[in-house]
Parts: sequence; C-alpha cells; structure tokens
Amino acid sequence: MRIRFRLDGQSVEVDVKHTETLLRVLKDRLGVGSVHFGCGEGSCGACIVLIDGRPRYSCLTLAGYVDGKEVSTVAALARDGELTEIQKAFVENNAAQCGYCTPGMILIVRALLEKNPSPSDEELFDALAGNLCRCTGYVPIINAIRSVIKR
Amino acid sequence: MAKLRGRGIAAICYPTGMNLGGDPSQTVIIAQPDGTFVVNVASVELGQGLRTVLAQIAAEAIGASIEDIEVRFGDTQLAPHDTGTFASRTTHRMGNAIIKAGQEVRQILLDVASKILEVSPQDLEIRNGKIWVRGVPDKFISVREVASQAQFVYNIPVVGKGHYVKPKSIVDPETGESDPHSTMAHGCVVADVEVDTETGEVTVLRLFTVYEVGRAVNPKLVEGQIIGGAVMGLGAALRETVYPRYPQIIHQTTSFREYVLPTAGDVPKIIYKIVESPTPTGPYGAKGVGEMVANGIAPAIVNAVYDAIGVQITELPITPEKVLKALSEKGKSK
Amino acid sequence: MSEQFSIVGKPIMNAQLLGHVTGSTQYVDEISFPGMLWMKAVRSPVPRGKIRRIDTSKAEKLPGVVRIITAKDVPNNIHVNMAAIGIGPPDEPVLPEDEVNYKGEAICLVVAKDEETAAKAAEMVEVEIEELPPVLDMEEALKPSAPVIKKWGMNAFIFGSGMDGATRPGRPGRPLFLVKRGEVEIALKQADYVVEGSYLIPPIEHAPIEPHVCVAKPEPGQRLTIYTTTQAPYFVRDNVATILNIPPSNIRVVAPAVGGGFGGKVDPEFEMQVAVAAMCVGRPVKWRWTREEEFTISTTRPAVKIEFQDALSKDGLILGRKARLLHDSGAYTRTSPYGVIKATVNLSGPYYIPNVHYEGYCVYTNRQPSSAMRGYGVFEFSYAVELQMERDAKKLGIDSWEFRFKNAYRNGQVSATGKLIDDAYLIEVMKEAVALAGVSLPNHLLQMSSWG
Amino acid sequence: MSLITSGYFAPVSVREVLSLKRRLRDKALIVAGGTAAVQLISKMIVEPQAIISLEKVPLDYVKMRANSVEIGATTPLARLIHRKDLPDALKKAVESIHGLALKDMATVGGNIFTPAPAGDIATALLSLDAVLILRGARGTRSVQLSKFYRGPLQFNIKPDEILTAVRVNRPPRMSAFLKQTPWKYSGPTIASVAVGLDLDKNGKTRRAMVALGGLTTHPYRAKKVEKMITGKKLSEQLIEGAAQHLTDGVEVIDDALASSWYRMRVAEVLFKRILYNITAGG
Repeated sequence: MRIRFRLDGQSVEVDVKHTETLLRVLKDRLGVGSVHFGCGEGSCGACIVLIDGRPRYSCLTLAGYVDGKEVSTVAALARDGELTEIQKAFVENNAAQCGYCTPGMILIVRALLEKNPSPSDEELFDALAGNLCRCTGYVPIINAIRSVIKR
Repeated sequence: MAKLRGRGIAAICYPTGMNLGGDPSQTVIIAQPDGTFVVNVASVELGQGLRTVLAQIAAEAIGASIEDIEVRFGDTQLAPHDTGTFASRTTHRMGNAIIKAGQEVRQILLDVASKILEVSPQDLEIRNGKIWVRGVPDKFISVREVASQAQFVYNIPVVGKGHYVKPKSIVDPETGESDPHSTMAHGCVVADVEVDTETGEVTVLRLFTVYEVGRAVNPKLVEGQIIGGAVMGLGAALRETVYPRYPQIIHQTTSFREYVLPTAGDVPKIIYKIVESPTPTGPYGAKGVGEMVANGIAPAIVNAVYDAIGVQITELPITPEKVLKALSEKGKSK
Repeated sequence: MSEQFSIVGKPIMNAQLLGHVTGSTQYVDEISFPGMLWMKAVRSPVPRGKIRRIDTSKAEKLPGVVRIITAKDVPNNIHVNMAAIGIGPPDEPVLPEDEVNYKGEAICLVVAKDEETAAKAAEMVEVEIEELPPVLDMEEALKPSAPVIKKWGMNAFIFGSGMDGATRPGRPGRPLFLVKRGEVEIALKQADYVVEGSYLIPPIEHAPIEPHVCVAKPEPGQRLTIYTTTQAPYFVRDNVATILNIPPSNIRVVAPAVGGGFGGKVDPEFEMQVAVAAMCVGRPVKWRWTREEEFTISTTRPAVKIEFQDALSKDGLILGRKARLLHDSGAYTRTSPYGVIKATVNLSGPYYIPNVHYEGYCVYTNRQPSSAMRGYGVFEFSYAVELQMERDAKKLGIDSWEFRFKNAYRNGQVSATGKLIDDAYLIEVMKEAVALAGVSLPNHLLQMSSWG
Repeated sequence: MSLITSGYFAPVSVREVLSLKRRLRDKALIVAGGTAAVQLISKMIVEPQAIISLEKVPLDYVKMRANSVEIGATTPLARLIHRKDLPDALKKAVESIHGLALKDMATVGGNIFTPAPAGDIATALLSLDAVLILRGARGTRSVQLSKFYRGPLQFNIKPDEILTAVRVNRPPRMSAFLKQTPWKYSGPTIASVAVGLDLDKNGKTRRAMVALGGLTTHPYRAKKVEKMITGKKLSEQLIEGAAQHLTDGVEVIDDALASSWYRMRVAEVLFKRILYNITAGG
C-alpha cells in the first residue's frame, strides 16, 4: 500500500507493507538517521517520534498509521542552525554520552513541556519512565530539563 | 510496616590499563594545510568523551588551541595500531602516545617559528595556539600560521608520531609474582539505604562517592562517568542479572521487561568529589576512571542492607525476594 | 589544581554533543549500501548437543533467500578471540561443525534480501540435535564426574603453560592461576579469628541502548570493509583475517560513533560471521541483533564466585587470606583467562595482607560466553573483598572505617604479586568520603596517611 | 463492498469494523494502541493478512453519569490522567503506569486483553465490578469483566464481536489499588491488588471486590476472600485471616521478575496495606 505523510515538514510517499513498522520504514527505507532501534518493544524509547505532536514508539506503530499525518524527528527541531532551548540545555548539562537515546529523550521532553510547561518532579519522572539511558545515570538529563522548566 | 535504615561503605582500588601490560597504543598527528591538526587514533568514541579528552591532551602537548585539534577515531585504515577501548586504558595509554606525538609536533613548530622569527628555538614559548619570544608575550605568531608556513614555505612536514606500551610483565606461575598494572586509582562509596521489611524492597537514599583519578583531564566528563557508573552499580546491586536462577538457565531474561533498568525517577541522590593524585606514569598524571566508578556501589549498598537488617546477603543482585528470605532466616535463628 | 596547564583540567564540552542533540551522529545502523543483503542466524534451542542434521532445502526455496552459510563455508573455522595477547588454544567455531555448546549458539546463517525474509527463512531451516546433559554449575563442572565439554579433557582453562598470555611456554601448567606470598597456613593457625565468606555475582548484561550491528562490504581484490559496533577495531581485524585466511591489511574496520559499550563490544563476537557471509555472496551484508540476542547471545559479565578465609588478629589486622575464585567463562574461552588473572592478582583489594594464597579457576559451562564488562575482574573482586571486610569487622567488633583505615595498603609495602606499592592513596580518599558523608572519626584514624 | 482481504484498514465506525471483521475473519488482527499487537507481528508470532486499526473509530471518550462511568475502548490512558471523578482504584492504576509515550498509545480496551505483566487497568476495573460492552452483528451485549476471562488469552467474546467500552455501574464507595514493580518508576507489575468496598453504617462490609493482577495471565477476583470479609467488620484478625486465601486455587506465575512465592507474599502485603488503610479511615 502507498502512504503519504509529512516527515519533518516535507511530503513523503512510500509503499509499505501493512505489517511494517514505522521504525523500519523511517530507518531502513527513508534513511532517517536520528530514529534508533533499541528494543522493538517500547521499553527503551530510542525510536520515539512525534506524530501530530504526540510521542509514539515508532517500533510499535504500523506505517499505515501515519498516512495523512505529520511525523517529526529531532532533526527538524533546530531552526536555521539555532538549537531549541531543550537541545541547548542538554549540551550545557552534558546530558548525553553515547547519544543513542538522546533524540527520543529530547522528543519526549518536548511533548511533555508542550502540554505541561512546569511539571512536578513526579510528572517529569513519570513522563521519562519509557526512555532508557545506560550512560549518563539520568542526573544530567534531569538537570537539563529542570533548567528549561525554570526559564 | 517497618522501614529499617542502614549505612554501608566500600573502599576500592582500580588498576589502570590492561592487566600485565603489553597493550600498545600508537597515534599519528598530522598538520593540515590550514595549520590545524588531525589526531588519528583507532580508539573508539563510545560516549565516554574520548574525542574531547584526547584533543585536550594533544592541544596541551603541542601548545595548540583546542579548536584547532580534530581527533579522528575508530578506523584501522586511518590510524595505526591501538589495542582497543577498554580496561580504562585509553586516556592513559593513548594519552601517553599522544603526548609523545604532540611533543614531536611542538618541536617542529618551534624550529619553524625560530626560522620565521629569527631567534633560537630555546628562546620561544608555545602555548594555547600562540608562539612568542620569551618575555615578549604580546608579540606572537599563531601556531596555525607556523604549521601552515612549515608546509608551504619551509618544506618541512609537520607530523608527530607517538607510541606507548607498558612492557608485558611475565608471571611466575608458582607465585603469581608480576607487575600487573601501571597505576592504581582509588575510590570510596558510602551508601544510605532504607529496607521495607514487609516487601523486602531496598531504596537507596543517598550515595556519597569520592574518586581519586590521578588527574581529571576533563572534570565534566569525569563527573559524567561518576554518575553514570553509580547508576549502573545501582542496577547491579538491586536488580540486574540475565540468569535470575543462576546457575540454572531457566528464566534467562530476553527483554528490558525482565531485565529491568532504573529510569530517571529511580536514581538516588548522588554526591561526589573528585580527588587528584597525579601518577608519573599517566598523561599529565591521569589514571583510568571509566570503570572504577561502577565498582564500589554494589558492595556499599549490600553492606548498608547488612547494617539495616543485620544479615549479610552475599549473592547479587539483592532482590526484595532475597531480603525477605534473609529476614525470615534471621527470624528463625532467634 | 591544574594551573600549570592551559587546557588539561578544563571542563570542555563533549565534542559529540552537538551531533547527539540534533540527531546527526552517525552510528553503524545508519550505514547501508545499494544491493545490501541482511542476515539472521539459526540458533541452537538447547544448551548442549550433537548436531545430527541441518536441512536448509525448504528455507533456500523461500523467495528472497540468497544463501545459507554453514561451517564448511568458513576457511578457518576454529579460533580464539584473544590470540593477539597470546591466549589459546583456539576453541570456538565461527559456526559449529558437530556440536553446540550453549543455547542460542548460531548454527548457520541465512542471507536474504531483507531482514524479515532472513528471519522467516531461519525459522524454516530444520536442525536435528541430539541433546546432551549440559554443564551449568561451576562446582559441578570441576568434578571428575562432570561431562567434559573441552577438547583438552577438563572443564577448566590450563594456566602456567604459556597459553594464558601471562607465563612462558614450556611448563605443563595446571587448571588454576596461583598467587602465593608468605605463609598463609601459619597465619591461619596463629590467627585469633578465622572468618570465612563466600560471595557470588551472577552474569550481568551490559545493555547499551544500541544493539550490535555490523555491515561487511567486500571490496575488489580479496579486501573487505567492516563497519561495526566494536570497542576494539584491531581485534576485529585480526580475528576476521584469521578465520578468512587473508592478510589483516586486506581488512578495514570502521567503528563510527558507538552507542555505548561497557565491555560488551570488545569481543569480535559477530563480525566474523558477517564477514564470512559477505565474502561468500560477494555483496554487502548487514546483521542487526535483536534485543533478545543482546540478552541471550552477547557476552555477559562472568558469574564469579569468590571464597575467602581471613586470618585476623584481635587488634584488627588481616594477617593472611586464602581465596578461591571461580569464573564462569561460558562455553568458550574468549577473554576469560585474562579476566581470571586480573581478578586473582588483586584479591587483597586495596589492603595490605602479608600472607596470601589465591587460586583462580576459569571454568567452562554450557552458557553463552562471558567476557569483559566495566571493571572486568575488578568489579568482582571489589564486591567480594568489601563484603568480606564488613564480615571481618563485625567478627572483630571493630568499626568498619577503623578496620579499613588500619589495613589500607601504604606506600613502600609490597603487594600480593610482589610489586612495590608506590601510588597508594586510599586513606586520603576515605578521609574525603568521611567528610563528604558527615561521619566523625576518631583522631588517630584521621592522622593516618598512605605514607606512614 | 470491497473484496480486498489484505492490507491496512482504518475504518471510521464500529459498524465498519464489524463488517470488516465479518469479511476478514481470522485473517485480520485488530490493532488499537499497538503496544501489544504490533509486537506480535514484529516477533513473528502472528502474520496477519490484514490489519484493522481502530485509530479512527470514535471510541475515545469518557462518559460520567450520576452513578456510572463509561470509558470507550480506544481511550488512551493519557486521557484518564488528572480526572478527579474516576473511582480511586482506576485513578491509581492509571497513575501507576509510567511513560508518556506509553500512556499516549496504550488504550483501556487493549489493556483488558493484554496478559500479565500488563493488565493493571483490568485489575482496577475488576475491583469496581465493571462490565464490558461488546458489539456484534446481532447487537450489543454486556459481560461482567469477572466473567470475561476463560483462560490464558481466552476471552468471552465471539469472533464477530468487538469491545466498544467498559462501564462501571454503581462504583463502590471506597476503592484502592496498589502494585509492586522492580523500580519505583520502572518495570512491569510483579503483583497488584485492587479492592472495591461498600461498608454499611455499622462499618460492616456490604459489598467487597478483591482483584489481583500480575499473578496469573489475566487478573482475577479472589472470591473466597470477598466472601470472608463480606458482612463483617474489618478487624485485624479478619484481614490477616483473609489475606491467607488470596491465591487459593490459583497457579501463580514464576518467572524472571519474581518467584511465585514472592508474588504471593507481596500480594498479601499489598492487600493488607489497602485494608488497614481503609480501616484507619484513609
């Protein structure tokens, strides 16, 4: 089947199988570099994208689902080379090491803050519970997010 | 419901580099036409920040500005032999190799600058991307300019090579007599825990950690290792194993739903301090830090649970189940 | 602290961060080539058995399947990962010939046009295996009654014969690594207390968020480029060259940014299979491990059991220590002899113990091979030593800090392996920890130093 | 009507779903949020010829009435956060499931079908004596959730029916939910307990629903325990005694997360904590 959607603001048309996941289509067919395979079962969050602004595990989303929708990745956040506040905060707080989880982390934070600009710790931890990081110990990530919340 | 609190400590040492040595690292630093430098290493950037740390060491050794250093890594075609990125060896072994290569480059730059400035190389100083006649710091020529002119004007290649190996120590098979490591780093962890005696759950309240790293080449990256290592240690202490019924293979874990890692909200307060005791064997005194930081956490937590409940659990991880069983054994023996 | 330096000691920003936050850092999984094929393994369902039959005919007929690779396709099948540092003998097949030795061991490889087809075909390969009783428990494995899974006739590595990469060749060797200093039996006899302890660390998974991914691309003239998630490109190069029987310089290994390693990407544990497949089909081949393969196939931290017998004096000194360390290597050697030596030479921890007798055993069992993980050998001995220290202190009725301060090694002392200790700094570090955690210690401890 | 029997279908009404179901029968896999269903596909457990995605079916709603709550089957859990008007057990169960993306994707209806360690919502709904609204070709029927589970992955639903909503009629005056996970914010349910209670004016239990999750493939009601505490005052002796029978006649899961022994122990603790909290007036 042929699906049409917008990927980071640009129109995309691609033939997909009805059982194919969005992750496979983005990664193996469209060459989207910032969406990562980590577990394939919605545990790690490395594959998270925003679909019409809401976060979804692309490994648990069938490609057919995005037909007619808008898919955003971390690659489109920075405008004209200017990083967003969250991206800047991640850099300033050394909130990434290997970087494999970072795009998913940044998108989940963006989705959270869009809905709830000043989340409590409880809400923050709740939101982040589906994103694993094995390098940083999370503290720098939390610090980065808090620095954005304060502003 | 009873909650018991306890405190535990662990003191540790960490041998830097491959055990017994014999693990070479080699590098080549090459000036580019614009006078910037490429440092070629076969080491791998795993997220620990090697690109940054090795660039700092190269900049320091050459006297170049950090912005003018690019570390290219992870390619056997571009870089000479390196044993690998493990055993906390890269900062130490490759760092030493880079210092040697950087010093070669530095000497070339001083020689060329002496031609440009018409003074003896001994009268020159080089630091932070600038070369000047000793005592006249406001009259300088940039390292980039010198490195570039060396190639375009003076017909001199600006290439530095460096190699480092701790010669392999041969072990006496009867006594184990040997020289296993280049240097020891040290650490100490204090863990405060709370144990729920009904469910057996252990909550780590605080981790105080102190690490002696020789020299913190980049304190920000050392901090990153300390916190990341602490959380990896936390997981190992409380939850992680792929064989929950070891040595049986039944229930071997197959996913993050069975092998459950802590998430952002599951991390205790981590208070840390970095201490320096430079080693003469290390680059600018540095020892290896990446692995040590994961090692003291589990024993400190287990000792804290011992303090809280009065029973020492000896098998990792100390799951709530093991804590409950330990408590009930204790109850029986009373 | 570091004023004499211009850039060393400064908290410079991690140069990788800009790539990470914009999603532009390139990992192996981003690498692909026109005409690239995908690979999946057919894996053993049992921990130990004899392979009776492999029937690939049905799988080969599935449209999209290009080739199925078996042991006979590997030019030099039996290897040992750490040959570069002198460890031997070769004991691990790239693909098993007649027996499997752990659950999940790759029996053959399916190369197909895409990942899904390869996976489907792998399920269609029929493998008949005669199951044999597995060896799983280290203590059992060392008993004479245990089934033997190693060609040299016992389930332990032979140290001291030169094949451990640590000793000179020519001796007969023995199935344990030995560290001996002083007279431990006398110390145990003269001790006021003898305290025993036994500690176990089960296998732990590195679990970097990036799984193993490798692309091997044949180049003209028997050359090969391998893009892979490795921590040691030259290990990969040497091992692939060995099993393909081609010069190492024909192989280029590229490790772009790697998504976490923690030791789990030190062993060339899957590049050899991808390389063989790519050479066989003459096209680029990609293998991406599933998270399940990460847990069940990739190396783990070894299970390690450490037993101590400490000889203590009533004034709080450790007079001697007898120790026995068992290291679960899994089915194959990999880096284990190295890990055993690293742990065994350090069983005193950061303490001074004049009389020691340490034995380290590298034991083989029918589970996935273990290997390095963050603090290989050191994580394990640190755990056991620090639990034993606590047990000793409790027995003596001495404060935990005091016991550690008293026994901490000092500069000028000699280690268990006869090395002069010249960079001791534990006491100073413990003082810092005491201050940080707000502990008040008696003056006689605070006055101690690593130089006295 | 189309005769195509393979592909990705995103019907826009329940009627359309039913007609697709009739046509495709077992060739089709129904996908709501995708968190469970898509894994079945990518792990090659099922290989459906067709997907019926419920993404466009208007079953994403919460209807509060005087004495009932109805929640559409495809309502994502995120919709239920911060709703103060939901019964406590349900509210707490929703709060106990962490992860922003997961809560945006996972649906109330999907949770009913998903085996342990998922199923916290179902556990809470059991303690509220919820009913399921099933629609089929021959009309609508309702089934008590407690009678919906017939065995592991076997449900009281006909091939031509779909679950359209869950409804709680007459929610109990008091309800509570507690669960244990490997980490505070992370990991699947090791054991969960939900209790719904109505007390009479003398403090005696008039109606009791005790549900346990994570112990078996699907959550269940501990009928014996309910009987023991109904019509009586919740004394310490009664609570302690009843807690011994939570897993009577049940084979409790023993897996990588926990042994069956531990699951039973912790279920007991959670049950007692809930009841002691209620008797303490909490």
